Amino acid sequence: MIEFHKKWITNSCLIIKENYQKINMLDQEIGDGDHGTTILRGLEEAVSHFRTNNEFNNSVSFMNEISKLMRVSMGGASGILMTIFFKELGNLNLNDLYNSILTTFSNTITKIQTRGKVKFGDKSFLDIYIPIHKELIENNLIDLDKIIKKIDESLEYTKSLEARVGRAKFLDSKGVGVIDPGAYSTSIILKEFFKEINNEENN
Amino acid sequence: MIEFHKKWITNSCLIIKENYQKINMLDQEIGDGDHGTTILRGLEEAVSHFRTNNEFNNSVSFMNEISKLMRVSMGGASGILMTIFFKELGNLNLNDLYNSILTTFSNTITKIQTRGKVKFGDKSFLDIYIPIHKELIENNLIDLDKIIKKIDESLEYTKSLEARVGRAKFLDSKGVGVIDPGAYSTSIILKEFFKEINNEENN
Amino acid sequence: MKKIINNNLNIVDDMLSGYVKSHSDRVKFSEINKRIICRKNKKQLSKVPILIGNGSGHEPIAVGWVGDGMLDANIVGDIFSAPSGDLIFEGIKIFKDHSSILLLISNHSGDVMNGEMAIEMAEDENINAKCLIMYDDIASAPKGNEAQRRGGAGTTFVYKILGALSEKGADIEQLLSLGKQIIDNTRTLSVAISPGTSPITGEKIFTIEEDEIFIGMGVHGESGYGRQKIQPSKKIISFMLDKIFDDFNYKSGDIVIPFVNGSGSSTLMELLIIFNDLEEYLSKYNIQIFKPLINEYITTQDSGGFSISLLNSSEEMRKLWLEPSSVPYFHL
Amino acid sequence: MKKIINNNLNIVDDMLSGYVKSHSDRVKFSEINKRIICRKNKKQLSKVPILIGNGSGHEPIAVGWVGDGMLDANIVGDIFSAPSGDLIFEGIKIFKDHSSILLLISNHSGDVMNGEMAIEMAEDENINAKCLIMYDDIASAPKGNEAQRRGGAGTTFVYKILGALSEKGADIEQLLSLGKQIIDNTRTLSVAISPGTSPITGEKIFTIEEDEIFIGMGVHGESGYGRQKIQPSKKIISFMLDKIFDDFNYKSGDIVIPFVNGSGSSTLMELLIIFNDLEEYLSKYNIQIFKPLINEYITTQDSGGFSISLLNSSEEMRKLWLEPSSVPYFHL
Ligand SMILES: Nc1ncnc2c1ncn2[C@@H]1O[C@H](COP(=O)(O)OP(=O)(O)O)[C@@H](O)[C@H]1O
Ligand SMILES: Nc1ncnc2c1ncn2[C@@H]1O[C@H](COP(=O)(O)OP(=O)(O)O)[C@@H](O)[C@H]1O
Ligand SMILES: [Mg+2]
Ligand SMILES: [Mg+2]
Ligand SMILES: [Mg+2]
Ligand SMILES: [Mg+2]
Repeated sequence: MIEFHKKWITNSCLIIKENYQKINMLDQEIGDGDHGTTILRGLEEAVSHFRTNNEFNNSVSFMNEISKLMRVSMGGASGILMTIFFKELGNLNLNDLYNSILTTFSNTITKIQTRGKVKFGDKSFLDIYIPIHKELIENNLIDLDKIIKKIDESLEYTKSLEARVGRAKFLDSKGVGVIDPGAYSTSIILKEFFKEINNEENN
Repeated sequence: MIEFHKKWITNSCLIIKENYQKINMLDQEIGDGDHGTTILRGLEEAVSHFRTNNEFNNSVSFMNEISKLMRVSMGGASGILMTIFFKELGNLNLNDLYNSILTTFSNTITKIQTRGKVKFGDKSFLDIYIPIHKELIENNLIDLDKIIKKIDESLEYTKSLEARVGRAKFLDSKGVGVIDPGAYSTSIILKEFFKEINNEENN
Repeated sequence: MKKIINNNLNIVDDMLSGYVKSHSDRVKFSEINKRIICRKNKKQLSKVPILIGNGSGHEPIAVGWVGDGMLDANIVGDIFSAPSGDLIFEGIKIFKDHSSILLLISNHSGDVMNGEMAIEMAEDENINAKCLIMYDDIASAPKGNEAQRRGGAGTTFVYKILGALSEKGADIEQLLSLGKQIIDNTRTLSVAISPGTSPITGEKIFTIEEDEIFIGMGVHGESGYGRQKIQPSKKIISFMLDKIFDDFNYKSGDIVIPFVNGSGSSTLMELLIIFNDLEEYLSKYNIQIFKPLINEYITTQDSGGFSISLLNSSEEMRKLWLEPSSVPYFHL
Repeated sequence: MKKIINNNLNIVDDMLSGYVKSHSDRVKFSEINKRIICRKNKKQLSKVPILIGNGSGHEPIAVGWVGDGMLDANIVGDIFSAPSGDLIFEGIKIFKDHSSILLLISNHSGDVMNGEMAIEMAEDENINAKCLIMYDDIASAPKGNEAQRRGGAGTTFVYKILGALSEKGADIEQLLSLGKQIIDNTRTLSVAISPGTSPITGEKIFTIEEDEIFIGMGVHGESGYGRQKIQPSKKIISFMLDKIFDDFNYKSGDIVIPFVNGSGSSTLMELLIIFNDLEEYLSKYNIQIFKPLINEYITTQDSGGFSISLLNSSEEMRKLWLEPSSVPYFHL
């Protein structure tokens, strides 16, 4: 399980690194211009931690450590909220993938909503988690292609939303017309996650 | 005599007003960009003083007052040095014009040299006074056309000089290639002066 | 980007290193973490420690306010990012032997979420930490929704006055109660004139036309009342004060403490001119001025702009405002 | 031009009006002229008053330094223009009953000519005023020609230390003698990063490329060692300190007071990073640091840049440096 997480986080980090300036530009338009740098900092911290340390007891404590490290190194609104998923994933069970993913998503969503005082449609990365959660339930299985498609749709949808959380809520435009930066980074992380799940299932 | 000074100062002020931004631009290139504004402030102060006050005893005390007002309102390097001429002009004698102008010039030049620790060729408005003084001596009379020509020549000459006083002395270029702003304003003031002298003589 | 820095990733650590070295008579790194700056001398247990966590890039606030009479510790986040709840909790734990601890939080979502998390962590370990959420920026939410407003420069009154009160041995309830009164009586409105440069991205933080100013912008470029053409100071100031007077019911004879804060590249010359216009406006309404504060305290890098904060003061607040403090970068 | 001002012609007067209103506990207008700012409370006749005349636009210097422990009066010129000798003399005359008066002059030609004129006017009226010409900027004249150098941020050491000495009742000879020692032991080098805007013309004060900095520029944009590409802070600082170390013979064990001054829009974050690098450089040479000063004190409007000044200090200087002062805008 720990190996799974390492692979997934490493891949996410790579893709975020390719895109972090683009994400900064999105946050530049509707926030303070740092989200790409922030999420990259968190992921790089995680990767370098498990590259230099080898003794991890179990998946729960591993992901606890990782999520805390990321939260501390990221800080801000995104650090505390985006690492919830990472922490919840400690309970992921490869022997009961579908169900444990559903649980992870529903716990993640509840905790983000509570901590972030945020709802679906408020223009945040929650607008990615919720549709994917629904998609998973509706499909009754993990269909990579459908999920990827849904992620892209949901991401695009954030463009049309008025921000009711985050810094963009203070803009005249409420951020309409710009993809939410947190949703963008989340789309990368979730795509990498489901690709890795797919690999696991096909092994 | 006081009327003469008023006319001359009023005219100088008008022409400086038309040119002060150009003079600022010269000072912008080789100094701190304020000489046009500074000399205009001084002359406007003088004009408004004699427009609103009428009781002046004699030319000496009149020009003492004027030069002090200008010095105070201008401040800086140019305020103290450029008003020397105004103060000296208190002794101008319309009945002995040529000689009293020579005396005024020679006193002005000496005092500028002493106070400013400046020599001919150091790129300052002294580079206008000295050639005019020589011209006056050589011509043995006041020849307006020759003087105007000399002023223009001398002004142009300051362009080629390296600054050894003023802020331009600290430039890499030493101000070479730019007309000295103090010389520029002085050229206007002296032209107006000699034009007014010419008017007096022709009356 | 033209910033005098070394490695981009070490900006905050390099800065804190310079800060602690240069003011080692008053501040130090906490023993546990170099992102927590403490007073040099710990206070007796009867004092309620006052802490805040905040994103950096706004110096001198808040790291410059650690010391006698103001903060006991500052937990320093990255540029424009609140520190994590975990880190804030580390800061709180330093004072775990005190019977109570006050965590100030400026009302920005990252700061609030992380601050609340830290308070929960403290509760779990039976540490009695309470938080006070500070807000004052009238451009960020309408009258009636005061608690939704962002924390702006007017939070300064809370730092200083509660700092002084806690030195006098006040308990946490007294601190919270006076803190609430200060917040209820503070109004801030800011103006952005030119964008600073983000040290992270090297980009300008926002865009604005050459002849425009932006009334009500937040410290990270958040929007407010919107753009207008630049005007003479007196006009801008009376526009702003009209807004503040619409929001708060000042009465003839009120005694107000004004704070004119510069955002980074606005000059002290301008801040003093602004204060001059402000004083004329207030005196028209027969409002008295008490010991104003005028300088750059809450900056957004090299942004041009300023804010006006008014505290409609009680006698107690005024007395505490004048109490001496000894911190590197706060001076009445 | 985007400056928050009213009528262009009244900038200085509006600013002084705001200044005196806001710090009326410590400063006031002189009775004779609103361009002369005095301490609120005149001192006993045995104290040698310390005055300076200087152009404005560089705030907080020098007007912000009037008060106990520093200046007795400041004669304020227009933006970037020394006040006239006549006006400086008015300032001197306020103290004519004192047995002697010290006029500080920062070495810029307008300041020197007008200061010397004021001293001559005082002599004519049998007032015993002496002047001390201050210089420190190593970029403005080579080693050996120290007295030709411009006055830069390092003149701060003179203001503060002589201010403290005069409070202790020192006579004019003692002041001049210690002043000379301070000047002899002070070295300053500055860097310009981005031009500020002249409030007079609305134009940028100088031009510089987007990736360049300018080492040795004076406070009015005067030239120095010339332009170079921007580099990491450590590199810039060691380039600068190498120049200073070439100019002054520091020895292991010397105790230096450093002053890192911001020119206007450089952030405190950068100044602290610069100090951090400076401290590392000095410690390599085993030079000790004593109570540094780090902030914006001598500005050129909103120019980006900074200067480093080092005073190689004696024990007496260090003691006086730490003496309390109470002026609106100088704080160790
Ligand atoms: N209250 C919130 N609830 C949910 N998501 C939020 C909230 N606040 C911010 N976000 C998310 O965080 C992203 C911004 O992250 P980041 O730029 O790293 O944080 P900061 O706003 O502290 O600079 C936004 O795009 C949004 O998706
Ligand atoms: N020491 C000096 N001797 C003679 N002229 C000088 C001296 N210093 C400056 N000037 C003259 O003054 C002019 C600049 O005037 P101004 O810009 O008003 O003064 P400041 O340099 O104080 O801004 C220069 O162009 C030069 O002609
Ligand atoms: Mg952001
Ligand atoms: Mg000039
Ligand atoms: Mg941020
Ligand atoms: Mg000037």
